[in-house]
Amino acid sequence: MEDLKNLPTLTRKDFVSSQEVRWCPGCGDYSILAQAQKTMADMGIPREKFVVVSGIGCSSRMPYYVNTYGFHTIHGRAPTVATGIKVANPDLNVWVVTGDGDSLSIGGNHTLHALRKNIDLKILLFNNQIYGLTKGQYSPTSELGKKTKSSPYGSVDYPLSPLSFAAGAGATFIARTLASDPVHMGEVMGQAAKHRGVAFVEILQNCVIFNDNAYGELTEKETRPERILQLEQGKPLVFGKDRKKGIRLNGLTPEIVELGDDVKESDLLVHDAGRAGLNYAFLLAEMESPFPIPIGIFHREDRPTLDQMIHAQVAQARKALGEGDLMKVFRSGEVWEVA
Amino acid sequence: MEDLKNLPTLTRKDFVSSQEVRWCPGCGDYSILAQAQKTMADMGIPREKFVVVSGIGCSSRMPYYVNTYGFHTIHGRAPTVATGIKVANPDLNVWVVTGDGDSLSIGGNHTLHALRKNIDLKILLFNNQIYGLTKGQYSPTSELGKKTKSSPYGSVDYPLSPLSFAAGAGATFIARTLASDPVHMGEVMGQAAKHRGVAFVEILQNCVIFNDNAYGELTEKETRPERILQLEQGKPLVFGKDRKKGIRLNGLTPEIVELGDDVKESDLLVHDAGRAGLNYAFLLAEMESPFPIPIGIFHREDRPTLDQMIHAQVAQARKALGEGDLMKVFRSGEVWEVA
Amino acid sequence: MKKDIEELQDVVIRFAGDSGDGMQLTGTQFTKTTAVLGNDIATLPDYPSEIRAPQGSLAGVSAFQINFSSRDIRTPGDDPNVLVAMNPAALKTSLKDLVEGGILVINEDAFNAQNLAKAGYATNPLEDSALSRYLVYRIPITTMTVSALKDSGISKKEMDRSRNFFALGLMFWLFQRPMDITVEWIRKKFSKDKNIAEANVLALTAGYNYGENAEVIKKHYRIAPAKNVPGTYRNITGNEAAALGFLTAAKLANTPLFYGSYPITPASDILHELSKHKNFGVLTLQAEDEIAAMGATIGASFAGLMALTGTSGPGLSLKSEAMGLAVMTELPMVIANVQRGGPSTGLPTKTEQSDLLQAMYGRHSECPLAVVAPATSADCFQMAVEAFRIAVKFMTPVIYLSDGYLANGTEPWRIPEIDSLPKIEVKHPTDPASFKPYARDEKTLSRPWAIPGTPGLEHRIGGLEKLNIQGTVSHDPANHDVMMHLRAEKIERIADHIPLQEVFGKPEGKVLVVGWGGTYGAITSAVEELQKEYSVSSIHIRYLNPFPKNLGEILSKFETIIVPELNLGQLAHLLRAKYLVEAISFPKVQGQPFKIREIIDGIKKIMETKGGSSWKI
Amino acid sequence: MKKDIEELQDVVIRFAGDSGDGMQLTGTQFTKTTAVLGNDIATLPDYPSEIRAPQGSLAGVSAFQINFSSRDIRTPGDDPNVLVAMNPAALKTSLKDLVEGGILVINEDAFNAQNLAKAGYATNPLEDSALSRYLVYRIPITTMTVSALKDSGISKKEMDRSRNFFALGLMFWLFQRPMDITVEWIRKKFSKDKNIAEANVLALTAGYNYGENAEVIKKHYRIAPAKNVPGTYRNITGNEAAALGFLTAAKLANTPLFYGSYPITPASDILHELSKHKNFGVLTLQAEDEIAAMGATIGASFAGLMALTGTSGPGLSLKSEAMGLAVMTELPMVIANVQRGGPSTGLPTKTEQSDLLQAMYGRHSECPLAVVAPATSADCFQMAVEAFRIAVKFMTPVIYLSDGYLANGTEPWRIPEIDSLPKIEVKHPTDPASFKPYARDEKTLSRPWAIPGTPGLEHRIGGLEKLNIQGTVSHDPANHDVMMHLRAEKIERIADHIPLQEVFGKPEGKVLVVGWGGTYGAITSAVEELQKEYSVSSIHIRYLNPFPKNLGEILSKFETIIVPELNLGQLAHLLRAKYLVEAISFPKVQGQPFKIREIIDGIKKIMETKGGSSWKI
Ligand SMILES: Cc1ncc(C[n+]2csc(CCOP(=O)(O)OP(=O)(O)O)c2C)c(N)n1
Ligand SMILES: Cc1ncc(C[n+]2csc(CCOP(=O)(O)OP(=O)(O)O)c2C)c(N)n1
Ligand code: SF4
Ligand code: SF4
Ligand SMILES: [Mg+2]
Ligand SMILES: [Mg+2]
Repeated sequence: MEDLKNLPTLTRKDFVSSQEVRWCPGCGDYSILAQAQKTMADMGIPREKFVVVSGIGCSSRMPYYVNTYGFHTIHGRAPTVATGIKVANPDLNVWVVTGDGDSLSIGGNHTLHALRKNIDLKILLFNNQIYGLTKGQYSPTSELGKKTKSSPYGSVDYPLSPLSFAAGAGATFIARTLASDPVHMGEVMGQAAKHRGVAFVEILQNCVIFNDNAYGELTEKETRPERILQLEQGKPLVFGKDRKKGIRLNGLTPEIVELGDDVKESDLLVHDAGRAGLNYAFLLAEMESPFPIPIGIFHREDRPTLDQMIHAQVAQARKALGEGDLMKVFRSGEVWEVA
Repeated sequence: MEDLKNLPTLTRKDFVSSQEVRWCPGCGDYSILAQAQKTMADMGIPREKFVVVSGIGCSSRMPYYVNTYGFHTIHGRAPTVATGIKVANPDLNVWVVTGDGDSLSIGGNHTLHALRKNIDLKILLFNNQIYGLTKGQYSPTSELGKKTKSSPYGSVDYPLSPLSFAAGAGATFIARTLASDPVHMGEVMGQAAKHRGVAFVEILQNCVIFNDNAYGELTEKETRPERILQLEQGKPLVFGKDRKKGIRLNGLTPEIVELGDDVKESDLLVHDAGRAGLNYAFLLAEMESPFPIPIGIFHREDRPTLDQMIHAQVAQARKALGEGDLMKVFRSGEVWEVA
Repeated sequence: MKKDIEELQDVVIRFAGDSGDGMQLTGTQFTKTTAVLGNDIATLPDYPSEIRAPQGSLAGVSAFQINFSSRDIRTPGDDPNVLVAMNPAALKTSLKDLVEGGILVINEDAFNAQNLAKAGYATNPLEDSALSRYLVYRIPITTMTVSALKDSGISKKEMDRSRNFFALGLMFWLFQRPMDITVEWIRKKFSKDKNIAEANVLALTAGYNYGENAEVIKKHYRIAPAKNVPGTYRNITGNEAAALGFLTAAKLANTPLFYGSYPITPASDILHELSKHKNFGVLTLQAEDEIAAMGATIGASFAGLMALTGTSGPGLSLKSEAMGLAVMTELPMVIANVQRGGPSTGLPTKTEQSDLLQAMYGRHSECPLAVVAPATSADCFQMAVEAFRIAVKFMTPVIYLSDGYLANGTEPWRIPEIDSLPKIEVKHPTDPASFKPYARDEKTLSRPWAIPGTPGLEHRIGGLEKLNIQGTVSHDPANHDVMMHLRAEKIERIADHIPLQEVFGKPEGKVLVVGWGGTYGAITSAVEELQKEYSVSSIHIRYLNPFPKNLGEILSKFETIIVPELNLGQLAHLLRAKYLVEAISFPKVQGQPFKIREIIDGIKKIMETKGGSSWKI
Repeated sequence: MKKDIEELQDVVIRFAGDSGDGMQLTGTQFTKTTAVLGNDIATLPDYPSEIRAPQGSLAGVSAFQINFSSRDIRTPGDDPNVLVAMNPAALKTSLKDLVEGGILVINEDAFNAQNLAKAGYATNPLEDSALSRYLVYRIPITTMTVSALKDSGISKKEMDRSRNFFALGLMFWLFQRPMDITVEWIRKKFSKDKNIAEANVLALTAGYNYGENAEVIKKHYRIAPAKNVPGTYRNITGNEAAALGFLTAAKLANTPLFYGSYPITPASDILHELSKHKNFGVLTLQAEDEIAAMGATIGASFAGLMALTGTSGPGLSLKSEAMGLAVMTELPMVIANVQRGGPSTGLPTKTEQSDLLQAMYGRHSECPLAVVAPATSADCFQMAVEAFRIAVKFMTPVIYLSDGYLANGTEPWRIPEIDSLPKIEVKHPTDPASFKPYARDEKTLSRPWAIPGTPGLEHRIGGLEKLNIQGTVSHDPANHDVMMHLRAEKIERIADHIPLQEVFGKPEGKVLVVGWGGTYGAITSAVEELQKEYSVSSIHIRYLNPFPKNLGEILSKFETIIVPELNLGQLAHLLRAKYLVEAISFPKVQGQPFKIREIIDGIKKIMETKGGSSWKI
């Protein structure tokens, strides 16, 4: 099927499959694909140890383009298949690729439980705030009032914040990045890849056909500095063209402040993705206009994963009881002989 | 079917159906049923305007016992049927009765979207941290390591906090109460009933058969004051036998403090369910041992409901375009005559 | 230059190009004008499943076929007489279908090395003898468009984009169609950018004039209007017709329509259509998934609305469990399923008729409900109304089984007079004294539809087995037996309230061809052809559960029964099981509708093996 | 007092009482001892769907029936010869089944006004002539238990609770069974509370001694051991047997077992059983719902494990869509479905066989997979192994269709020697040069099972239609046709690898009774009885898709085919469609298994209408 070149050091190219990429020209998915391939190459793990699992949607075509094992499952169910794979063989490096509809509409429950159970999956959520593949209906992340094919009078659904949802589910790695910023995206994916546990990465992605410019403000040169808050470990929350604005805590409520004589950097909230508890991650995840949109790693935390624990129980049972003996189990309870 | 007595003032008895109640003796569900009936009676709405919708589980048998319209649906799907009812007829008062498995395991996605969309439903989640009806498997709220029929070696799933989940979903009314405290429960239900929008009430309920005493610490006289934090609007977060302990904020992290010379009540976090944003509700929802468990109303907020908005769009369209004329729609686009 | 005019009876044109070439739009415009001219028409759009497949690739070819005629036609045509190929990939995928001697219009400009390579052509087909069997018009469409628009004030890229209007103009000339409808449409559509609008009009005219003037094109064609039933017509897709049918049913029942759905190809257009009509009081709910859509539909039905949900195969699978609840609670609702290629995700944009057995048996336990299926795109209207009529009368879920071919294809629809349609009678009990939730109507066995809000009728329903009449929960063995039989019997009794099956051709004979769903056109045309020589009749079943009462009788009057289906024999299976007749399956599972010729050949072959040469008339 | 002993061939006892009376435990203990004595046995537990239905109510009655015999028996018995009724409700629900002249043991203490009212008795049946047709032993069981335990040091309430052991002791005496096995079990079970343990032993002994001493009881009974096939036996429920079968299959394949499931009655016990055996490397996953369980099972199969999921009707409905993915990806796995009463939530704790058509057709499009069904509780073991053997060999999902009756019922199981069972051969390709994901084995048409982690075999699968051999996505019409037929053909070919159908009785004759699943015992016993007089044979189909190759042949050898089923005729439907035989359905849908007599009567009646009086032999 695929080349057998299993070179000790791999490059992005090794992760390019023979399948022609079929997204619309200009689609944000291309750049995500490239960074994912690069991240995998950088991990120092042989290609055959990767499995990329997806649901259905434009985004979910990604497995075809990555030269690893791949599974293009059904709509919303990628986390379930990925869970089966990971639990079956924890030695595999399992990625989930999904869209905002796939993961949060039909697949919301599986996403919830994969996050809660801390299954060691790397989840890339391509959030374009629209159903791309079905040609443009609003999604759970579309804004209220959005006019689409299925909402000619404007959507009546309040949008979900994927990362607030992830915090509510107790995820152990929560991050956001931009498809239009390959460098940042590459860094975030690299960190996600290193995380042992469930890693949930929201990637803001532009759908040129059905929701073009949804993130225009966040990506355009002029507006970006005002609209993006780039999180840096150990650094205060500063943003703005001249980095003269910051986020300060007022009780539990964040507020935007101008740095200057009255307000020093030391008054600002300092970014620490490793804080105990999820309150801080939740606060970041809830930030929306007029606040700048945080990107980077919101939260990370080490905890045993479901797959580890399942296998630990097996090991423990084997240690305690010895390798299972079928004949012994067959004969458990009352037995009798007929001669 | 039922008596036609439609008295101007109703009592709990009016909401008692002719069906024999079939929960185990001692089950916490009885007291929830009684308070729900009382709350309905107090609302000053005629019986026929209520619809009680449930999924499957011990808890979900409740509709049979309430003398209103009722729908005992299928496992996990109560919010969907309730949504259909409420959207079809916003004049109805629709309650959802569900268990921790029903609402958070199989039904997690529907609960999520009912909360997110702010559908005007009153959701009572009977949380007994176990699957009762299927005779005792662990549920999404069971503690890690719990030994049950399906986890003889201990559960490997991290529990979900229902209220953190609700905050992550953007719910507009979030509350917790105890089945063993009818007075508190009655108050919380009364407030939920008054809320216009989705009201999510977690009720800690004891399953005497499969998970007895799960909330022993919270309900027993001696331990309760130390383990329960009763939220009161406008009051500081104080608890403990002599009400000498309080919750203070340290940055974003709550901490337990002893009231005394160093620490005054005024240093404590003050309860306000109406704070803007969900950060405070989330913080409360995340509080677990060694913190006391908050009960009361975590969050409330007024926002147009999905059902309102859908009907508003219809009204608006009718106003703008006039009542739909089928013949006009039939003839839209190119038409031609054949003689 | 005055050119010859040839009179034709019918023509099949296929417009084929890259997804970006606007072929669907071109085809639609040609269709509209042709419809208004009074030809009978049928169309078949065929586009890739990718939103934008790679430009110039074989996977990216988008095609639109129209059959138009001066007589009654029933399908978009087996094979085109005219192929418009806007690039090499389009030529490659469609040429095999063009009839020998057919007209081939080619956009020469697109046949560059890059595009040829993308289409997998080693050599340029324009430069070898590959096309010698056709009447080829090589036209530099792009170049000519650009030069026609050089003063239009729009960008080069925008000029390029107008090339499909050039092609359309040329076709208008070739088949003697007026341009005014399209001109009007263009001006309205691009009203925000006058320059673009006028450029497109210019391109259209340039194409038309090219036909008029270019030396190479020697003649054009006329197709007289068809003699359709008098009335007002419009062109309609199956999904539009269905949406209007559901809207109409609600009107006839004087009850608001509720539509709960989750988008899925090829059903989404029903959602799109219905959500436009809020001023009819239609309540549309885009649910989080198909299960939620089904649940909400059940809730809306309980609350007294005309409750509808719609989906395609994978969604129908997901609804299975909740459909069981709908059956148990005996609530009226319609589940529209627009079939597509499967199994699993399968061929999502292709057509198939393979969900029939699932519609019948795809729920745990004995879970009977009614099933109807429209036969043509226009028939989608009527069967949508029928579905609700049955649902309400019998208090039962009804599955409406359409398919991708019907849903996306178009044909002329004679617009009905709303006042001429029979009302759908809705009764909600109000008398507490006589009310029992599972009391049964003597004739239909249906239970009363008591809705929340009615004083004194408070009651509880649900998925557990119900005590007959009372409606309370019952674990009584005998009652379960009664209820299982009642639910089945209720569906059977629908047969008393639907039309008897009609036969196309003689009511008895050698061969009966049995069809259902979107194959109607192809089967009927094939049988019509065969009837010239053989003793063949056909029936097309639109009521699939229960079957019309006279079906067994009809089947017994023929020696051989052949069932052409776009599946592996599902209707044949049902006929065999129910009537113990040797129904012979003639399956096709290629994601494509039957061609008339395929059915003719298939039936002939089966007749041969059965010794049917003696079946000539 | 020395009492008479009467020799009996077989006895049916029903223990019936309130849910809180411990009847399931009592029945189980009696069963165990009886099994060890070497009687053939079959049992049927029957308990309410409520966890604790209201005490003393009819809905709260819990019963356990055991049939034990000195000869080969196949069912828990039609009607009890002995009824132990611990309260009025139990008497009310069970008395109608007790054979005339049967023994009726009654706990007199429970017949107070309150309990009588709850059971709906207007007058006390002990005090009128209602029971005159039975041999009644009125015993103040509660009082006697309490007085026996007065010095035991336990509370009054606890004493009360021991009354079921008194009843059990009495039955042990009545049927000459030793108490030691139960005594040992009690001491182990209550090892944490010695007082309770000894009190229960005391109660047991008191019951036994009561039999020995009480004047009223004149004799007891002996039932000789049965002549079973030599071997080591244990008593087993169908669910236990299934769990051990799956465990065994994994062992035979030398591959770990994965079980993904969401709890549901009556399938949960498979999860409970398997999760105990972690030291076999079994990986159990309690998923968030059935869809997740199915998805995880597909994932585990892809990753190379023996992948299993289990559920009951509503869960099977939910799995429909994902099962389509399993079929499209042609991965091996087993879907265990333990059927219960439906539709919808239906009768969740009752048995039914009504998911057969769903197993066959309950997925959108053409989505074939294999279906097997065990015939007895012990057979659940073998069919579980068979299911995996087929799944792995043919790279296909296999549905294992059990039912509540088999799952909860018990019978003796001859413990197999693990080494005597044929290995299940598992092959995972490793050679990149020759690997093609959808290459096909010539004989089985199965594709290679290449698992992630294998260098050089990286490939992608999914739900879109696959190009044959290559396994890439394909929208090619001809390929779709090929794949649709290949998937169907692959399942058909399984018929070459399963045993031929055996016939019980003569291989040809007048009547053939055809069954499947848990009705085996009742059908076979009925046919055995009928064979004394009539030309009747029977077959019991354990391989339902595909059918055994000789099935058509067998059917053709009989004039009348009768299909008794716990549904409305699902197997009959399949036989009619496939073989065009007039299979006559003999349905029962009461949430209860067939009684032998019901089948005998039913067949006789059908024979009569068919003029079968001449069919006597
Ligand atoms: C069960 C089922 N329901 C619906 C669909 C149709 N469908 C395919 S993708 C999709 C949504 C895609 O949106 P998203 O997940 O945001 O992905 P995107 O295309 O935007 O990347 C839908 C509704 C389906 N394939 N299967
Ligand atoms: C589709 C489906 N899956 C599984 C079940 C079995 N089931 C019924 S209730 C239940 C869980 C009940 O737990 P919970 O919701 O916590 O309610 P409780 O009984 O504890 O009140 C399960 C698994 C079902 N009825 N339907
Ligand atoms: S439709 Fe949107 S998301 Fe899909 S491929 Fe095109 S641009 Fe990307
Ligand atoms: S099993 Fe538990 S939750 Fe269910 S009725 Fe009994 S005590 Fe209540
Ligand atoms: Mg999207
Ligand atoms: Mg629970």
